[in-house]
Amino acid sequence: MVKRYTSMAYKNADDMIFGTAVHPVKAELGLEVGAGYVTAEVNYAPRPEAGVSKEKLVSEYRKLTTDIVARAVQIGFPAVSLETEHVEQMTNNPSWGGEIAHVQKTILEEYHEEYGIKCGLRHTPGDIREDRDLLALIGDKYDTLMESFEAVADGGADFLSIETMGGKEILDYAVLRNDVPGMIYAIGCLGGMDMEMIWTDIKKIADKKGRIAAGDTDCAQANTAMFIAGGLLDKNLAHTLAILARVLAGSRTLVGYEAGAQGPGKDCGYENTIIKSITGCPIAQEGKSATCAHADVMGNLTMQVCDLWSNESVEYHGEFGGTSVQCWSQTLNMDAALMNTAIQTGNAKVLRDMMALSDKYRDPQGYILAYDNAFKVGQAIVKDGNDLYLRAKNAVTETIKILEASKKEGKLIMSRFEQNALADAKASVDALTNEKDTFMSDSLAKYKAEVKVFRPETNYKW
Amino acid sequence: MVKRYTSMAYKNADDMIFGTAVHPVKAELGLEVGAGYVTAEVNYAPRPEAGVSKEKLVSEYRKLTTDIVARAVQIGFPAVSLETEHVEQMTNNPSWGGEIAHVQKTILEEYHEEYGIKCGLRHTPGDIREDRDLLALIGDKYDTLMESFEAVADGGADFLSIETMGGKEILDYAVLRNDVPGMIYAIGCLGGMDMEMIWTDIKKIADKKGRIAAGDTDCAQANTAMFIAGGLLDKNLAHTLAILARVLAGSRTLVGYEAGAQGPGKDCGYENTIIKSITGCPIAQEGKSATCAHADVMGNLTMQVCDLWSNESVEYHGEFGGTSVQCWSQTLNMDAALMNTAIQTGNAKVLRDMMALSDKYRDPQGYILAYDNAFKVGQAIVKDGNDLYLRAKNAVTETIKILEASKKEGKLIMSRFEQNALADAKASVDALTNEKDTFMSDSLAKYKAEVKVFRPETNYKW
Amino acid sequence: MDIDPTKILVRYNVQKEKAQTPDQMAAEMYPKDEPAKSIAKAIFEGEEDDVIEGLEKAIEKGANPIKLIDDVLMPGMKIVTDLYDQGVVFLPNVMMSADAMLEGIEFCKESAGSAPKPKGKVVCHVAEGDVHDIGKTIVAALLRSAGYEVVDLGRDVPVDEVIAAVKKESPMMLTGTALMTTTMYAFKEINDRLLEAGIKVPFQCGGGAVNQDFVSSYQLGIYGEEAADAPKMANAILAGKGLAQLKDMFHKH
Amino acid sequence: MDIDPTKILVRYNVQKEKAQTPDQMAAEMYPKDEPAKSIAKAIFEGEEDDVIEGLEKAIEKGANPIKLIDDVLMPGMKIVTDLYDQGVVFLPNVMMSADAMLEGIEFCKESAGSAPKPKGKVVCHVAEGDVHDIGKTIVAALLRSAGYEVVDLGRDVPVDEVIAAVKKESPMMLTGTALMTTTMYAFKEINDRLLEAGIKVPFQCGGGAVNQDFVSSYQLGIYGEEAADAPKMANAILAGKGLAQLKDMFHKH
Ligand code: B12
Ligand code: B12
Repeated sequence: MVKRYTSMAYKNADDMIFGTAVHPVKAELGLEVGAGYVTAEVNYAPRPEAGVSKEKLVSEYRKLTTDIVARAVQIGFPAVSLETEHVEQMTNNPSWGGEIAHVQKTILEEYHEEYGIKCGLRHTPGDIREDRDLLALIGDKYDTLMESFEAVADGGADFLSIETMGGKEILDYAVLRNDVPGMIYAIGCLGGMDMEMIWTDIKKIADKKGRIAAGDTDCAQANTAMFIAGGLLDKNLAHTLAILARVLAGSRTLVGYEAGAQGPGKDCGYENTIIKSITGCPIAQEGKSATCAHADVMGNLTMQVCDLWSNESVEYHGEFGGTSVQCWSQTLNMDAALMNTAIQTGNAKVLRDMMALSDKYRDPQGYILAYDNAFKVGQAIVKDGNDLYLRAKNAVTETIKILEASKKEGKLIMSRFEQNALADAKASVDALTNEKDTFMSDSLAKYKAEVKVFRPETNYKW
Repeated sequence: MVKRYTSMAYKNADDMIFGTAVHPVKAELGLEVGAGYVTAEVNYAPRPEAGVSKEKLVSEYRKLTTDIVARAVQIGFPAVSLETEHVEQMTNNPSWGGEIAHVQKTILEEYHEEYGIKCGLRHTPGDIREDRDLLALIGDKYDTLMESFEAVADGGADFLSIETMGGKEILDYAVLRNDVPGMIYAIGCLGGMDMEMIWTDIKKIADKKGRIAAGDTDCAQANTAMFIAGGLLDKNLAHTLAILARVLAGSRTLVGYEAGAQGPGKDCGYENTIIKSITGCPIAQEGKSATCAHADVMGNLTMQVCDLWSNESVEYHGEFGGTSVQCWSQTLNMDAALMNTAIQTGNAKVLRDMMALSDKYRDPQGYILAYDNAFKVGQAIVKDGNDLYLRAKNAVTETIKILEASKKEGKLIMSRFEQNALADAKASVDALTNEKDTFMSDSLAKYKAEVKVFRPETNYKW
Repeated sequence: MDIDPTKILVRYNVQKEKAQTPDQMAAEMYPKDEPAKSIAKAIFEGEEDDVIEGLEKAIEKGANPIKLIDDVLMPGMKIVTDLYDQGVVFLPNVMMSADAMLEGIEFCKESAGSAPKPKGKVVCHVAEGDVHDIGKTIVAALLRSAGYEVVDLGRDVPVDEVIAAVKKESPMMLTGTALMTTTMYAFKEINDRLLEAGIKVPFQCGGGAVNQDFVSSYQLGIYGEEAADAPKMANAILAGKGLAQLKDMFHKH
Repeated sequence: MDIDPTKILVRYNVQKEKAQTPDQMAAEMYPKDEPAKSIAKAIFEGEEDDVIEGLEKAIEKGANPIKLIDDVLMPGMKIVTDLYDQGVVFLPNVMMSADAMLEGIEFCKESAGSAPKPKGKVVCHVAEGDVHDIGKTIVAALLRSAGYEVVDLGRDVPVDEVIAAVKKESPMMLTGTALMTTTMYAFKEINDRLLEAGIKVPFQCGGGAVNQDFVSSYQLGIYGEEAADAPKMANAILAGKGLAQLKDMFHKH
């Protein structure tokens, strides 16, 4: 059994700040995360051509790793962290990922030795647990996935992460139908159940190998909703619903920490402010310097309490200013330098508040994820921390409450459409039971009937 | 005759701030620069293939312009400005540049009308005045260049700029030989003379067409020095010398304003903080969000008093997050949003100081360009504002003084190598005459003998 | 610390929102007569039961169930997709309306004991190696709402399977979705294999990674920027447009 | 507001600076005997007059001027370029030392009334359409300092002129510099034209826009990352390395 969170790591929202976490973690080559400074976490994707063989792939990662550290030294950055998100071949062939981790770590060691630069390395195997249209969360693919974690831990990865997919078969259906109870079921319940299983095992591997079980992200669900929601003028999903998926992710992603993860949480987990408020673990975040990877409506706000600052992903290619990884890593590191200056001059909270305010009223998503409101959502989750269903429902209820209350303040101007979607969501959530068992069995019946790719028996441990 | 600056626009360095200039300027579609807010200025380069025909080039600019404004609207940015730096064909065929300006302006008008977004457009014809290895500053190419300015002004460009090259034949020689008097001659004297000629004519065109003569940059010389100097570990030029080229550029680029330019000064003019302190005109700057174009050691610092915030240049191509221009424009706009939040919350000076401090001690270049020191350099320039030679020499002398004095403070740690280069520079400048005429005739004789591509008679108006 | 957000950002979506509500706009578009009006309203609201109820009434009154599909259900759905195209209603409304309409069609078919000739058949798929299928799901839903029969091959579909399905179904149009730069090259291969087999079906390709330049590089390819372009292209094919004309229509960049 | 910068940045250049000064390191490398020692020192300091003075003394004492070039001037210069390679001295020192050494060579040639056989001839150029010539200037200077004869075609050089120069000069090596993505394609054309003419001269290409992948795409191309790679490659050619071996040596990525 995992240990549920039923209280907050921070007394007040205002105690949260970038660069510092209640429980910092330490990588092998001097880097500490959450120990009083922010560090860039650089992400990259190999060029498509590089995928044809193991040799080409290894050489691609060798080049880009060197590029990143070399640039960091040239500009005088005291630290840098790298994240390798596996392409499918690297996870399906555990030795590939392992070798790449080893090659990268060796380069980091050389630079650390020569210049004293502090370095970290995260590996994120792909969640390969699927079979065409069907999830295959348990079984052979699960075993391969665990082998992959062992291999990258052996190779030298400091931080172990993954973006798990439990619940996604329901979310994909529910999110296109404004089905909030379905989102609660998908993200809060099924997602949480899957995470409990997998993170218990990842933690074991991390402990065995002396590495850090870092954390998950609800990329597969909350980010899917965020992307479908898109920009201000997109018409695919109300942003008031996208934020409900996100706060649900807060409840879900927390399970990883309950199973022993220690952070830094994964960059694309926009739920991480909530997570940090509950766990006190350090987090990675992405935003305005991850536009290479995606567009979001809260580019500064996500910096507010980050410990690592990431560009999410950029394909390795040339730019006028160097290779793409050099360009983006320098931008990230400069952002980090500004935050670290704020810390050293005693202005961290001022900068934090400016970052939050610059996006807080841009969109309902930013409004809720602003650290003060995110903290309230955290409180709603831990209130019923022992009940995966209730705490997920609480997160939604609290969010709706905050958004409704915002109307009085009059700064977040929601479109009529967003307000209607919110009202509909409220009605459907108010109608829900408070009994987990009832909700679970009702939902099981409903989605077995409606979603043809739903395979509850083989994918979840009930 | 141009009107020389002999006093400062600001009483104190501390009065300078981003987003506000003493003399704001106004573009056609609602955008004001220096009027209390910072706006992104997006820069781009067409893909090589697009250069083959006028049609392809026009279509390339049509696409990327739409991309940029569409993204700005999606994320809720109140304003955006674009800069088109000509590829050679667009200047050599004035009608090409003119048509592209027109196509771009038309798109901006449509978005301005539909959404009310404030827009600006800068065109920067290339300085085509050369002939293989020789500069050809005066003559046929000059006339074509002026036609290009007329055409882009007709097409709708709000801001007219150029990166002029006067003096470069000497700088290229001097900079590789630690020859500081040669740098003074190249940048301060020859560069200034050329600018006086060309900016007097650009100003006439701007006035005739109702456009704004915006300003120049010493890209060809000070940026060349900055790039040769490179990162901390590069060994091609002492950074203490690169900053001398830069402060000389302060004296040189000022001439454009003396001939009637009003700003916003060009993004890559890292001398612009000095310029703003003297003229009170708004400036564009680039830094941490221009890593797509180049690497510098002062990515936050350059934001300190900017009015437009630019990415310098990015080739138009796809990224995971959209096209390259969308990605970088969003990052820039987010930086601007943070600065505007600081302004609105009364924290602009705090943010400015953090930006400056994050890079001030990274490198001698950042140390001098930090707004407090840049202001002192400005004062040294205007002290002898009427004498192009003396004011250039003053800038160098003042800079050396500030760097020497920094040793007491002990925060900027210069390498022994940088210190030696500085000492040598001091010795050679201390040995210089105070008489402009002597210096000019000595230099003329010296470089006619040493630099075989120097053609003083045909390139400068004596 | 607090701020007046109007000084730093603009919520263009709020500014651009039409004065009328979607309900009002839809109401103006409903047919005058009953039960067509109630059925259209039920479709707009995504209420399957009300759709069936309306259809029952109409059939009781002697309407031809198969004619009801064309005369009532399809125009009712068109109100929704038109409002979606105008940016007045959002995608989930379309999805839910489509669900309601499709149930209505099923009901009519059962009542009639026969099926109408669909407007045309379209095969949809996500490229091999790619699991990003939401764009494809949207495309399929919009095609169905527009009255097309959709054969949805799902995601991560091997080239062989795509070719086999096209041979088997002889669709009027094929769609492909790819969100990864690594997977989109399968479209070229599909194009070549189709041409080899002498099949010149228009092949509309879209999804995050895909752009017009890439799609232009193979003969059957037509770029689809947003999901709503799929029914538009199907309509254009019905109207007799050939490959060159389709490219003309959809290659805007 | 002020800050302790050591908490936010590291000046790695200061940290890495050797305990010894460049002057001390050079002093340890000077030859023992005079006037070789003084001449080496004069080269290191870039003092032409002192170089000439030292040479005069040596010739007075009966030294062979042409032998002085190989035995004194070249080794003296090598001290400077070695220290540059180690990152101890900077480029302007190399440029100024090279100027001094080249004056010394001129002086020796005049004294001898004859010229020594140079180590080899290299043609340098900047691609057509490109005015960025500082990289090329550095390359040429480093080649000269290493004792190679350089034919510098300058910048913005049409392909025809490059081909003509190679035919005329028969260099052991050709270099190309390009800083713009638009101009570097000229290198491919030069490669093809050379091969057409049956000339297999190693063609080292570098400059901001150029990368190893691009250079690998044509037969004669060898990528040059930094200017110091140019004399290294010339030396390797003298040592008998062929194209494949050169690629092996310089294609590190
Ligand atoms: C959500 C998401 C996921 C979800 C997918 C859920 C699902 N069922 O689709 C999950 C979490 C599962 C996922 C997994 C992965 N993902 Co993913 N994912 C995304 C994300 C964030 C959003 C995509 C999305 O849903 N967009 C919204 C939909 C509606 O847009 P769309 O599909 O483009 O469709 C629109 C139009 O294009 C059009 N359209 C689409 N198809 C067609 C067809 C026609 C005919 C027409 C007319 C129109 C049309 O209609 C739609 C609306 O108008 C993107 C980020 C991004 N920048 O795109 C990354 C992204 C696509 N993923 C990426 C990666 C790397 C992965 C993983 C490999 C991660 C990992 N390491 O495990 C795995 C992939 C595994 C695999 N083999 O495929 C990368 C791809 C990089 C690359 N190499 O190109 C991206 C770009 C993220 C990034 N920045 O790195 N991902
Ligand atoms: C200085 C500079 C200029 C100066 C050039 C001065 C001169 N005499 O060279 C001036 C101002 C004149 C200039 C003009 C222009 N420039 Co310019 N310029 C630069 C800048 C800032 C620095 C280049 C530089 O000198 N670097 C330092 C030198 C030492 O580096 P290097 O040449 O690469 O050489 C090193 C190595 O590569 C190697 N090397 C070089 N060659 C070789 C060869 C061999 C054999 C070997 C072994 C090694 C080797 O040795 C050197 C040291 O180790 C770059 C920015 C950048 N990111 O590169 C832009 C840049 C190159 N310029 C650019 C542009 C667009 C222009 C203009 C068109 C601008 C305009 N609109 O007018 C014009 C070009 C006109 C023309 N037709 O060429 C773009 C090119 C974009 C593209 N399309 O690819 C860049 C990238 C700027 C940008 N970010 O947009 N520019």
